[in-house]
Amino acid sequence: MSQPVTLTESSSAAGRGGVTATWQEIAPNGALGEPAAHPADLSPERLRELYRFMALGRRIDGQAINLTRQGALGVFASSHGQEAVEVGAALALEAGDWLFPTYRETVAAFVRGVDVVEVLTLFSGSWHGGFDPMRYRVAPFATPLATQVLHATGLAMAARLRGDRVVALTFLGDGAASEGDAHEAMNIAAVSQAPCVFLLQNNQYAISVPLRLQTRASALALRAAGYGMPGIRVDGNDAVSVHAAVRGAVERARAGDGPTLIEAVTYRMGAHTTADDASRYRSAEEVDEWQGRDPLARHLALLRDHGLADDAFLEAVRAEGEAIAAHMRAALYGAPAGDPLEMFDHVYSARTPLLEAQRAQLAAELAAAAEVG
Amino acid sequence: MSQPVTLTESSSAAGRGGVTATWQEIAPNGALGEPAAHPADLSPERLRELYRFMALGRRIDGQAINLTRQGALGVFASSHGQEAVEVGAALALEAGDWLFPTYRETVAAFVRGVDVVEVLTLFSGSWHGGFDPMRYRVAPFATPLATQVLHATGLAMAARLRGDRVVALTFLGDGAASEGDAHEAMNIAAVSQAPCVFLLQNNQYAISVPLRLQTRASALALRAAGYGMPGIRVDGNDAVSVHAAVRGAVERARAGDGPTLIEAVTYRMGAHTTADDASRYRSAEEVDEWQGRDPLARHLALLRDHGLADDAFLEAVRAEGEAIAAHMRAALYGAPAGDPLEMFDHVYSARTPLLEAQRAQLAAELAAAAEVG
Amino acid sequence: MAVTMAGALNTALHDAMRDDERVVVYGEDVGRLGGVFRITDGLQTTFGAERCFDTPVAESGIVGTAVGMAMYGLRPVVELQFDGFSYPAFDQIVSHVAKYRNRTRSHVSLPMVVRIPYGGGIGGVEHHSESPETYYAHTAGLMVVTPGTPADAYSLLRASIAQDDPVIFLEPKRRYWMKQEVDLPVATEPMTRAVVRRPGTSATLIAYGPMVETALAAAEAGVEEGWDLEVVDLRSLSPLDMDTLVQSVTRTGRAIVVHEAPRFVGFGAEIAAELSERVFGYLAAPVLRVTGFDVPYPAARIEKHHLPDVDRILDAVERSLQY
Amino acid sequence: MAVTMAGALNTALHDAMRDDERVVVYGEDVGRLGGVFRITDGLQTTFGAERCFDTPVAESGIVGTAVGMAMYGLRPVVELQFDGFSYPAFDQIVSHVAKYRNRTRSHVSLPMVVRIPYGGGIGGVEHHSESPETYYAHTAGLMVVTPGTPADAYSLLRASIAQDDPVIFLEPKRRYWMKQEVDLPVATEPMTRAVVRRPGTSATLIAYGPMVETALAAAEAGVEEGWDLEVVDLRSLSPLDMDTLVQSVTRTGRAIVVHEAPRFVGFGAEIAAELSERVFGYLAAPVLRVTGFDVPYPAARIEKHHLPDVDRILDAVERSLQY
Ligand SMILES: Cc1ncc(C[n+]2csc(CCOP(=O)(O)OP(=O)(O)O)c2C)c(N)n1
Ligand SMILES: Cc1ncc(C[n+]2csc(CCOP(=O)(O)OP(=O)(O)O)c2C)c(N)n1
Ligand SMILES: [Mg+2]
Ligand SMILES: [Mg+2]
Repeated sequence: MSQPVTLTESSSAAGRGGVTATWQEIAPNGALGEPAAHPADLSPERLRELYRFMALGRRIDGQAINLTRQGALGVFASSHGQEAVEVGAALALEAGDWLFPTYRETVAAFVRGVDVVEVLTLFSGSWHGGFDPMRYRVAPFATPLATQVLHATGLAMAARLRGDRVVALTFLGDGAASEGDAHEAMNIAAVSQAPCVFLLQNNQYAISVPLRLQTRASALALRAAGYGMPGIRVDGNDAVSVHAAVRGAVERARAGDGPTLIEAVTYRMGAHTTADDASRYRSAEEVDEWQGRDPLARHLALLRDHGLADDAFLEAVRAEGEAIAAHMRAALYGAPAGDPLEMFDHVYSARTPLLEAQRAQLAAELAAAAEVG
Repeated sequence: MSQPVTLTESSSAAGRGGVTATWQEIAPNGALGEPAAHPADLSPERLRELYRFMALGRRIDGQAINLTRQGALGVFASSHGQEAVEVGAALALEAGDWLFPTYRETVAAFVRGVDVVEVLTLFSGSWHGGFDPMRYRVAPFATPLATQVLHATGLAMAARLRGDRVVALTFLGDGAASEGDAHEAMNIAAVSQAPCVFLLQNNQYAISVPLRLQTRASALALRAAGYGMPGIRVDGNDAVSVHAAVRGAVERARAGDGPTLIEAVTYRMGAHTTADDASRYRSAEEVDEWQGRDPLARHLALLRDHGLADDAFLEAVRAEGEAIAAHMRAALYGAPAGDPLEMFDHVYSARTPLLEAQRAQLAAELAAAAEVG
Repeated sequence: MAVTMAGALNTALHDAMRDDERVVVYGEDVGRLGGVFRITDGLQTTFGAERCFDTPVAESGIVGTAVGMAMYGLRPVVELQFDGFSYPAFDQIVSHVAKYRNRTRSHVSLPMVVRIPYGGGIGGVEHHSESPETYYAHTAGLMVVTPGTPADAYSLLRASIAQDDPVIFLEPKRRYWMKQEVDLPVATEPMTRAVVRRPGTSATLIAYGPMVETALAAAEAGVEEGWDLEVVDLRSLSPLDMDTLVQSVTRTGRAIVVHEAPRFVGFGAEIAAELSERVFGYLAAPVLRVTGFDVPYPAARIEKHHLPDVDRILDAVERSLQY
Repeated sequence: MAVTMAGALNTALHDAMRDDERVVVYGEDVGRLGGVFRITDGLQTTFGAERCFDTPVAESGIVGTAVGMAMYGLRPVVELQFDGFSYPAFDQIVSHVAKYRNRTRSHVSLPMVVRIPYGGGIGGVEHHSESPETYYAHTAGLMVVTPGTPADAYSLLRASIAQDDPVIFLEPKRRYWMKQEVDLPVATEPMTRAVVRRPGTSATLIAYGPMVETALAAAEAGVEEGWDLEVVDLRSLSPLDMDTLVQSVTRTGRAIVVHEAPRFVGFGAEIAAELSERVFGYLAAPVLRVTGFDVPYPAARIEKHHLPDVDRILDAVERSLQY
C-alpha cells in the first residue's frame, strides 16, 4: 500500500513553553506546501481535555466491540486509532455549530454530549437513529457514503443565509471522497462560501480497499484547489495539530470566509467493522507500524512533557471511562427491542389511511400472538 | 462575470518557420504553471485541415440554426465560437480511437466522418441517436450531463485491459464538470490509468449560469492534481494549441501513461440552444469582446502569415461548405418521421411478449387510421 | 382572470416567498433566467439572490443541500430542470428526503419541495419527457403531488410548501400553457384529496397531471357514443385518496386508469390492483389501463403514437363496456 | 452436492470467467477481499487483478464505466455492495443501461450484469435491506432477474452473463446460506420463464427471490389446514412470464402475491392488475398482496414484524378462500 507522508510530530516536538501545530497547506495556485509550524495556543485545560476524550473514546470503543461479541450490538465501526481526529475536531466546535458524522464517529458524537448509548442505537438495531439531532446539533449517523456531506453544506448555506454565525463540520472517509456527492458538496460549498469544514479522515482503507486503489493523488487535500478553497493536510494522529487546524478552519468559516478541506492522515487500527476480517487484506506489520503512532500515547507523552498528566488526572479519566462502560453494559444488555408499531409513526407527520390500515393489521397480529403466547 | 485568463495568442505569434502551441500545465504538486510554449510541429496540410473543418463547422452550424427556424430541426445546440476545440481535438484522434460528445459536438462528430444529417437526428427528432457509433467510434450524443464521461472511462479501461492501443476522448462542459459523474470518472480513470482524455470545454456558461457561479476555482484544470493526473489549460480559441495539447495527451494515453484533463477556455457565441434567449443573462459587450477572438479568424490569419491560404483553397472550402449545407437542407426538409412501430424493436435484443402485444395494438391503430384517412 | 399553469406556479412561488421568509428557491437557471420554463421568473429580482439563486449543475447537490437547509429550518423549494435529470438526485431523494423523519423518530422533519417538470408531448429530446412517478410514489416517506389545472397548480404548490413533509411536485410541462379562468390566490380542495372533475355513470376515468385534460376530452367525446363518463383527477399520488376512487367505481362498476408512464409496474397498476381488491364485487369489468408503451420514451416525431390520447381512452371504455 | 446460494453464485462467476475471457468482474471490495458476502471469493487469485478488481467507492462510476466496457465488447459483471447503494447508480442505470440499445437503434448493445444483494432479514443497519425491484422493473430496457434457489442462482447468473441485454441481477442476500443438493454446472429452466415450484389447486402463491422459500413453507403449513397451495417462482421480474401465471390462476381461481418490498406501487401491483384483467372471469377472489409495509425499512430488531412470513401468507390465503 501507498506510504502516507510521515508528518512532523509537532506536538511532542514542542517545547515546554507551549505547543506547536504542524500541517501542510494547499496554496491558492494549487501547490501542496511543506509542513509548517503554527502556534497552537492551547490552554492546559484544553490539552487535558483532548486526552480525556481520547481515552474515554478508546474505552467506549473497546466496550462497544465487546458488546458486539456478546450480541448486544449487531455490528460496530471502531474509532480505534482515529481518536485524535474525532476528538480534536469535535472540540473545535462551539455549542451552536453542527457536526455531521459518518458511521464511525461514535467518539465525536460523544464529545458533543450525546449519551453514547443513544449514539449506538444504529448498531444495537432498535432504531436507525438514536438521539435528537436538533438537541445536540449532531446529524444522525450516515451510512450512505458522502451523502451527509451535502447535508452539511446545505445547513451551512442556510445558516449563512440567515446571518447566523453557525458552522457545519462534516466528516468523510478516504473512500467516500470518491463518491460524486463529495465533489458536488465541496464545489457548491465553495461557490456559495458556505461556512462548512470538510474533514476527510484518510485512514488508508475503505473496507478492504487501500488508498492507492482509491486515488492516484499524492494527497487528497489537493482536491481543495480544484474547488478554489483552502486545503490542509494534517497528521491525524496528532490531536494538537488536528484541533488547531480544524479550529482555524471553523473560525475562518464563521468569519464568512468560506469552507476548508482538511485531510487528516490516520489509520484504522481495527477491522472495518466487527463484521470484517482485516487479516484478509493487510499485514500485521503494517498495523504494528501504525501502532507506534498511537494518538493517545503521543498525546500522553506531550502532557507528561508539560507536566499536565499526574496520576490523579489519569486515574480520574480511567474511572470515568469505567463508569461509561458500565452504563453501556447496563443499558444495552437485554435492552428491549422497541415497539414495532412505532414503525408507522414517523413516515409522515401524520399517519396516512394506508398506514393506519397497516398499523391496525400489525396491531391485530401482535394482539393475537400475545393471546396465544 | 469572471474574466477568463487571457492566454498567449501563440499561434499567430509564431514565426514563419513553424507554429508554437501554448498552454499552462498543472505541476504534480498541484500548482498551475505559467503559459509555456511548445513546438507544435504541424504540417501545412494539418494547419489547413484545421481551418477547413472549422470553416465547414461554421457553415454547418449556420445551416442547422436556419433549419431550426424553419422547423426542420426541433432544437439545436450551436458550436459557434468553439470550433477550434472541437476540430483541434477530433483531428488529434486516430481512426481506432473513440470520441464521446455531449450534445454540442456536431462539428467534432462531423470531423470524425459522420454524415452531419445523421449527427442531427437527435435534433430533428426522428430518433434519439442517428448514426452507428461502432462504425465511426463516436458515441451517441449525450444529453444527461457528464454521464458520458464515465462511458469514455470504461471504454478506455476495456481497451487497456485488452491490450489495444485505443484512446477515448470525452468532451464535457464547465457546467457538467460540477456533476458527481465527472468526478467519479476522472478519479477512476486516474486510478486505473485508463487511456482517456478529458476535454473540458469551458465556454463560460451552463445555459444562463456564468462560470463564477459554477466554480470558485481560478481554473478548472486545477482539478487534475486532485486526481493525480496531468492537467493542462489551453486557449480554446487557438486551434493549434488545442490540437497540440490534445495530441500530446492522446499520445500519453496511448503509451500507457494514463489520462489527462485539458481545460479549453473558450466562449459560447450563441445562445445555449435555439430555444434559449441569451440576452436575458449576458451583455452584448461581453459577446463582442469574444468575437474579437474568433477562432476561425485567428487561424486564417496564421495560415495567411504562413502563406497557406490562397483564394483557391478558401473557395474550395466555401464550396464544400455550401454542398454540405445543401445536403442538409435536402435531407432534413420534409424528412419523414420514421416508422412508429420501430419503437418496440430496440428495447431488448428480441421483443418480449408484452412488447409484441403493444406493437400489435399500435399496428392495428395505424391500420385503422390509414383506412379512415 | 385567465391564468396559465406556468403563471399560477410562478405566482404560487412568489406568494409563498412573500408570506414566509423561510422559503428559498434554487436550482439550475432559476435565478437570473427565471427557469427554462420561466416558472421562477422575477423571483430573484423581487426577493434577492440570497433567496432565489442559481446552483452549479449538480442535481444530487441541489437535493442534498436542501435536506440540510430544511434541517436548519428553512423551506427549500428546489427545481430539477427536467424529469430525466431528477435521476442523479435519486439517492438523496430515496435515502434521505424520504427517510430522515423516520430515521430520527420525527425529531427532524424536512419541509421541502422538489419541483420536477415531467411528461412528454412537447417534442423534447431524449431524457426530457420522462414520467417518473412510479419511482417516487413507491418510496415511503415522500408525498407525490401533480396538478391537472392552473388553479390546482397554485393551490397544491402553496399547500406543499406550507406543510411539513417532503413533496415531489410533478409539473405536467405540456400543460404549462393551459389556461383557466381563476382568481389567485385560490385554495382548492385539500392536498391529498382526489377530485371528481366530471361526474358520470358509465365508467370512471382515472387520471392525473397531463392526462386530466385528455381524460376530460375523452369524456366529452364519449357523449357522442352515448357514454356518460366520470373523470377523477388524483392530484395526490402518494398518499392516494382511495376512498374517492372506491366511491366512484362502486357506482360506475368500471374503471380505466390513464397515464403517460409505461404500463409495467406503472402507477396504474397500483390503482387497478387496489380497486380490484376493494370493489371486487362491484366490478362489471376489469380495471383497464391506458398508458404509454413499455419502451424508452420515443423521439419527438413519433411520441404522439406513444402517448395516450382520446381515441385510445375511448377504445378502452368500449372494451370495458363490452364485458 | 449440497451447494449454498453464495457458493453457486461464486461458481457461476468462476465458470463464466473461465469460459469467456470477455467477462470481467468489478466493484467495491470484490477483489482482494472477495466481496463482503464472499460471492467473488478467489476470482482475483484465479483470473488476475485485470479481470477482477476493486474500484473506488463510486457506484455511478462502477455502472457508468461498465457501459463503456460493454460498448467495447467486454461483458462486465459489476457488484453494487448493497441494495441501498444501488441508488447512486440509478441515473446511469435508467438513463443509459436501459436506453443505450434503443438510442442507437440496436447498433450498440450492452451485455452487462449489475449484481445487487437485496432484501432484508439479516439484521442489517439502515440502507442494507432495501427491495428496489419496482424501480428497476418499471424501467423499460432492463431485464430484472432474481433467483430463489442455489441451482437457479447458478443457472440464471450464467444465462444473464451469456445473453446480450443488460440485467439487474437481484440476489436475495438472506438466502445466501440456503442449501440445495445440486451438481454444478446446472442449467435450469430458461431465464425468462416462471416455474411452478409446487403444484396445487386451492390457490396460487406467487413469489420471487427471498420469498420463494417462505411461500413454500406457507404451502407446507397450509396442508394442515387442508389447503393445496400452488407456488410459482417468478425468477424473471422483467420480462414477466404472465402465461405461467395465467395458466395457474385460471386453474386455482385465487392468487396471492408475496414480496418484501412495500405494497404501494410494488411489484405485486403489476401482477394483481394484470391477472385481474387477464383472468377476470376466473377469479373467485381478488388477487391479494402480502408485502412489506409502506414504511422505510425498519431497524433490525423490529424487521421481523415488517417482513411477510408464513402466518401472514396463510391469513391471506384464508381471506382469499373466504370469498
Ligand atoms: C454509497 C455507499 N456505497 C457503499 C457503501 C458500503 N461501504 C460501507 S463503508 C465503505 C468504505 C468506506 O470507506 P471510507 O469512506 O474510507 O470510510 P472508513 O470506513 O474508512 O471510515 C463502503 C464501501 C456505503 N455505505 N455507501
Ligand atoms: C444531468 C443533467 N442536468 C441538467 C441538464 C440540463 N442542462 C442541459 S445543458 C445544461 C448546461 C450545461 O452546461 P455545460 O456543461 O457548460 O455545457 P455547454 O452547454 O456550455 O456546452 C443543463 C443544465 C442536463 N442536460 N443533464
Ligand atoms: Mg477510510
Ligand atoms: Mg458551458
